[in-house]
Amino acid sequence: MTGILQFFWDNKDLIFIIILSVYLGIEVISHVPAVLHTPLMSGSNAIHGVVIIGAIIVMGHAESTLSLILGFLAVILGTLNVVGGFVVTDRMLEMFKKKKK
Amino acid sequence: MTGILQFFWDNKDLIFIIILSVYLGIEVISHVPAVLHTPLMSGSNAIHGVVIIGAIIVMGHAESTLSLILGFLAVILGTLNVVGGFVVTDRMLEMFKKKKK
Amino acid sequence: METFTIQNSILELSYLGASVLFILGLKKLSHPTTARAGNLWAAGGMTAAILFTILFHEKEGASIGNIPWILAALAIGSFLGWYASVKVKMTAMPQMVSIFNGMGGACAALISLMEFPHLQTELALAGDSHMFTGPAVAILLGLMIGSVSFAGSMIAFLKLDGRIGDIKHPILRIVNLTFLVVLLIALVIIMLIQPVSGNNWPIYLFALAALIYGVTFVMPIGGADMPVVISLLNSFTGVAAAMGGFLYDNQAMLTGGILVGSSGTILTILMCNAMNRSLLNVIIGAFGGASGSGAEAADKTVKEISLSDSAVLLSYSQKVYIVPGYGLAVAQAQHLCHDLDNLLTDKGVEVKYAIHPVAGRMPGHMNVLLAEADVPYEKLVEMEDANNEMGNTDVVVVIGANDVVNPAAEDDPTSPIYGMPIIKALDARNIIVIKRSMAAGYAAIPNNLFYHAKNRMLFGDAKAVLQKLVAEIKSL
Amino acid sequence: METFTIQNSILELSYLGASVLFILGLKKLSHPTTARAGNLWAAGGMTAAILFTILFHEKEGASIGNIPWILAALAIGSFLGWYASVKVKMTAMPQMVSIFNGMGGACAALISLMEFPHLQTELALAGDSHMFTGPAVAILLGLMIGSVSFAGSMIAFLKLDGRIGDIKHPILRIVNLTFLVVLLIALVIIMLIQPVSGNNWPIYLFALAALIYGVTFVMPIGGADMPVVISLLNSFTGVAAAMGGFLYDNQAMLTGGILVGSSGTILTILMCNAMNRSLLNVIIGAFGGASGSGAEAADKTVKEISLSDSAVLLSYSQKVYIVPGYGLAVAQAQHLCHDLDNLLTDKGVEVKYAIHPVAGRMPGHMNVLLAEADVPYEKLVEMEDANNEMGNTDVVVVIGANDVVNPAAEDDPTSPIYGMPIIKALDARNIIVIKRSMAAGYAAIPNNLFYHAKNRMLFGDAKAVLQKLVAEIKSL
Ligand SMILES: NC(=O)c1ccc[n+]([C@@H]2O[C@H](COP(=O)([O-])OP(=O)(O)OC[C@H]3O[C@@H](n4cnc5c(N)ncnc54)[C@H](OP(=O)(O)O)[C@@H]3O)[C@@H](O)[C@H]2O)c1
Ligand SMILES: NC(=O)c1ccc[n+]([C@@H]2O[C@H](COP(=O)([O-])OP(=O)(O)OC[C@H]3O[C@@H](n4cnc5c(N)ncnc54)[C@H](OP(=O)(O)O)[C@@H]3O)[C@@H](O)[C@H]2O)c1
Repeated sequence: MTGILQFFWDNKDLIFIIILSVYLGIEVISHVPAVLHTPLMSGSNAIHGVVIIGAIIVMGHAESTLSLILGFLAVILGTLNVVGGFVVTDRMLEMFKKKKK
Repeated sequence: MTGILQFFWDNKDLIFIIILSVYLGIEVISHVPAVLHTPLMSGSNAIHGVVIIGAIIVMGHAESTLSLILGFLAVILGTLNVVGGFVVTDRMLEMFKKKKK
Repeated sequence: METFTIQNSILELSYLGASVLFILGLKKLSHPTTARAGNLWAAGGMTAAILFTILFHEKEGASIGNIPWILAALAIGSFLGWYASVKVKMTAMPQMVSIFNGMGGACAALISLMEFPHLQTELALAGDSHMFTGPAVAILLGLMIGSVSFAGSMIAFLKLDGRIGDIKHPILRIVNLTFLVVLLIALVIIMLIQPVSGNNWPIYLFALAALIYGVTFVMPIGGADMPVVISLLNSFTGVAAAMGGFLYDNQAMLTGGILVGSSGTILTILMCNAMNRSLLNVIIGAFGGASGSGAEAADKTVKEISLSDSAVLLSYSQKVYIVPGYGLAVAQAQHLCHDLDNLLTDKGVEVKYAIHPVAGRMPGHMNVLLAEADVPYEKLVEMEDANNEMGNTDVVVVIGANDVVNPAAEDDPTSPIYGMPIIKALDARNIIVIKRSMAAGYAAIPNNLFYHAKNRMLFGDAKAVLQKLVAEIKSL
Repeated sequence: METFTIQNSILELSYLGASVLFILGLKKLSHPTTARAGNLWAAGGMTAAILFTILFHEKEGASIGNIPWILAALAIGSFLGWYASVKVKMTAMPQMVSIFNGMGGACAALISLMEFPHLQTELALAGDSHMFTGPAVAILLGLMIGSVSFAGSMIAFLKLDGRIGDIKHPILRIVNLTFLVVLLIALVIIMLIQPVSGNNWPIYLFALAALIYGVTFVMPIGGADMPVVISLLNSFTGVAAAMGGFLYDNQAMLTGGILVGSSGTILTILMCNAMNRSLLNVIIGAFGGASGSGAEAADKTVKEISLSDSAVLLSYSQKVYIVPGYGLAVAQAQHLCHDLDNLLTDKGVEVKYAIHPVAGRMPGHMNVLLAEADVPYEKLVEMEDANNEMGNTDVVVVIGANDVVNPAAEDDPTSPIYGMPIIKALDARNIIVIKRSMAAGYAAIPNNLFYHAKNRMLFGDAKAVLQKLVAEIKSL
């Protein structure tokens, strides 16, 4: 119990930010029309590509060749996620461009 | 410039929480129908009565009689805001109770 | 920053819970079916935050003292608040909300007034040569915004209660702006003075100036716009509460205040949108004035209808729509309106009410007014639905409404209300308008509906006319 | 926790900006008119976060090294990602999204694999006797979720691309559950081992198990449900990215990941709702199967129509609605469909398309399909609007659609699709259904529309039938 309270105390701002973000994520997309489901999925797919920052950090501080190689791979994969995601979403949305609601 | 960056650094979590809260406040009520404008105003009016916590803290640590008296007054005012606000809102909403949307 | 203790952690947890309840409460408050629950959720969060503060708050190791006094204050405040809210007439709700809002502002200002000397001693002990610190900013802003909100709310209350009128004079706008600038300069100056200058007069003067600014800010705004102003002042008080949150590093105060600040601002804008106006337009207090089509009125003739003809027309109709407006509220004729409805219903006429969202002077005004007269909810039809049924309505009876049935909103692009949705009385077979004269309504523009071939005027005070009309129908 | 430097502060500021852009981008992405801008905003936030990380990130005073390599990796990834997205056929978009999602998952897993030994040495130096710490939880969860997401996405891709079929066996469900339990137990065990145990095989085994679980999780789910699964895996990857955010105390990763995690979950649920199913129902892979009205089919007769009769009927109509469905996409007959449309339009027939939101196998499938065949957007009418016009439509041509026109959704409460909105083909004067047989569609339930007196079947592959029909109309 004390452990949990201590953990909460140490991370209270972070926990609050997470709660707010979770709720905001829900609120923000809750009125999306069905026809945008696929582009929205694809766009948010690109956003989680932000994990690439972790890959860059690992690579930027890599000490062994092995971690340099793995990091290199990770950065490529992350970039694929980011760039591919945004470009594909843009292409999809181009299809809807004249649709007004 | 450094001063601002320092300030940002010291309060970054807080600033982020504020930004998220501002945005959440906007998102959460942005689909309210006109007929609920008055109860919503009244309900959020009650919520800012949370300032009463400050009054309680002041009073709880008051050293002079003057601050005790002023604190006493502040707590009464704050309670008026909170209790009155919620009760009035409830009464208003009772009026709409059979209205479905 | 306090250090970890179990108490502190539990307190923070309760604040987190309260913040979440505030958010969910606001969310629920904005949907008709869940609004009442939302209000309760927010109230639950508030209760928890207050309770846990009394139980667990610590400052430099000392827990909350003076508990009997605190409880006494809470009891007094609760009783007064509860009593006032239960006794107030439904139609006087906006006044009540304004008073409560003012109390919150005053509370925030008082806190700042008390914390200022504390901060002074603290900074003096630390040997600071000026007060330019985060807490000082929070205290001064809290004092300023709280005072403005308090004074402004009181004026709004007095106006709504009809105790003072509008004081419109171009010079007030300049006075206003000057005061605002002076306030901001004073804020900076106070922060530059030495912590312990001995006397506190600068801050008292500052508070006084803020109070005066609150008065001059609201004074020139039209009484009819008070609901919008109250909503704006409400969001001000939210910001003042958030300043307290900064000061005490208190999550509940911070989130609660910020939420109200931001949602209140949006709500204010939504209210203005519903009336087809901008916030600036409301504050400066200028509605369009004479519209382009004003001059035309002179050539046109208005047809009146007698009480007996009205009685006959209504009694032999199949379907009647009543369009209530501000005049009905002014005349306090809601009960008579319900009598008319009952009488006609007994004769087999289908009677319904077409409710425009901004009819009256506050959102939901007509709902509250008619609910007071026990009109069943099923009979209150929302604008869009009512408009769909207008085509097969025999008579539309417009009682003390004007702008909300003004066809200029649809066909005159130069009209200041152009684009506002209206109740399409013109689609019905006959129209009867009950009002005292040809005078304009809130938007101060002429209404061509009154000159339409389908329309008949029944002049007089709504209460008097309805009384006679009811008597006439009974005697048929 | 790093200490204040100007660089650090700028970096944090850029992360804050990126987070805000992600939020606003998501918001805009969910409105038709702003969706494209929203995508750009999010991309802008991402670019800023990456750029500022390279420029300003510091770890224990050391800034980012190996910059040429990093730039090379970024260039390679960008080129491949861009090339793949530009070349992919519109109808293969879901596969593409699935692959990209898998890449993100793999990236998260790789990061965890690399950070684990670092953490081991760190903790060993600090003399800890086990790995039970916050960072370890973040690393292991990131590894697990990332791997599941990677493996699952690859299977989803292969299924959508038609390279593997469904493997449905009740035993898979048990295998699945067992693996999940084993994974969670392994997670706890790994955290209890001593930091430097020398060899890393437990974590490799753990990663392997997670990969296998990803495969067995997606394997039994029907290929048609892949869009929903991809959305779910998408939100998994979001959570994996958020774990990275914990690990590096990185605001951008944290917010970006959490946002995708929560909005992705809601999106998944919304997608299920649009098909009138629950998420559990999709994952367990059971649609209603035979509905109550299945038996009735035997007694009823189906009327066919000849090609020449169809040609005449269509040519002499005033208004024709085409209802496209999954079969049109399978047959790749969208261009022929457009030819038919052009031909009829030239003859003065008004031709429009009624688009059901879940026609096909992914949301927006029909929009994308018809856009590919250059059908003008104005002709694509949304379900509700199309239904309003059905009453004065002469012929509805249903091409390869089935569930989306099944009247059971409206009149058979025992049907698994009861309550799903449908295109009300029955309201039109004549109906022609083009499909290969009487076989059921995605929901595997019979369709009484086919037996209705108004309806005529035109059996055959959509492409072949349309080809002949177009020829027939031309020769009229
Ligand atoms: N609901 C809100 O939130 C809100 C807030 C602020 C402003 N507004 C604005 O207020 C207006 C509301 O429209 P509305 O049609 O309800 O009212 P209105 O346009 O203000 O018209 C009210 C009419 O009632 C008549 N009247 C006044 N006292 C009367 C009495 N004792 N007996 C009979 N008639 C009487 C007046 O004409 P006579 O003088 O000839 O009798 C007047 O023309 C809109 O312009 C709206 O934008 C609304
Ligand atoms: N849009 C989404 O996001 C999504 C995702 C997953 C599932 N779903 C579900 O998918 C269904 C979509 O409904 P739908 O009406 O579009 O499709 P459907 O109900 O699956 O029916 C498609 C019909 O097309 C016919 N067909 C197949 N190949 C054909 C060909 N080559 N030529 C002519 N006809 C052919 C089939 O009949 P024959 O075999 O007799 O030819 C089949 O009955 C809904 O149940 C929806 O819930 C939608």
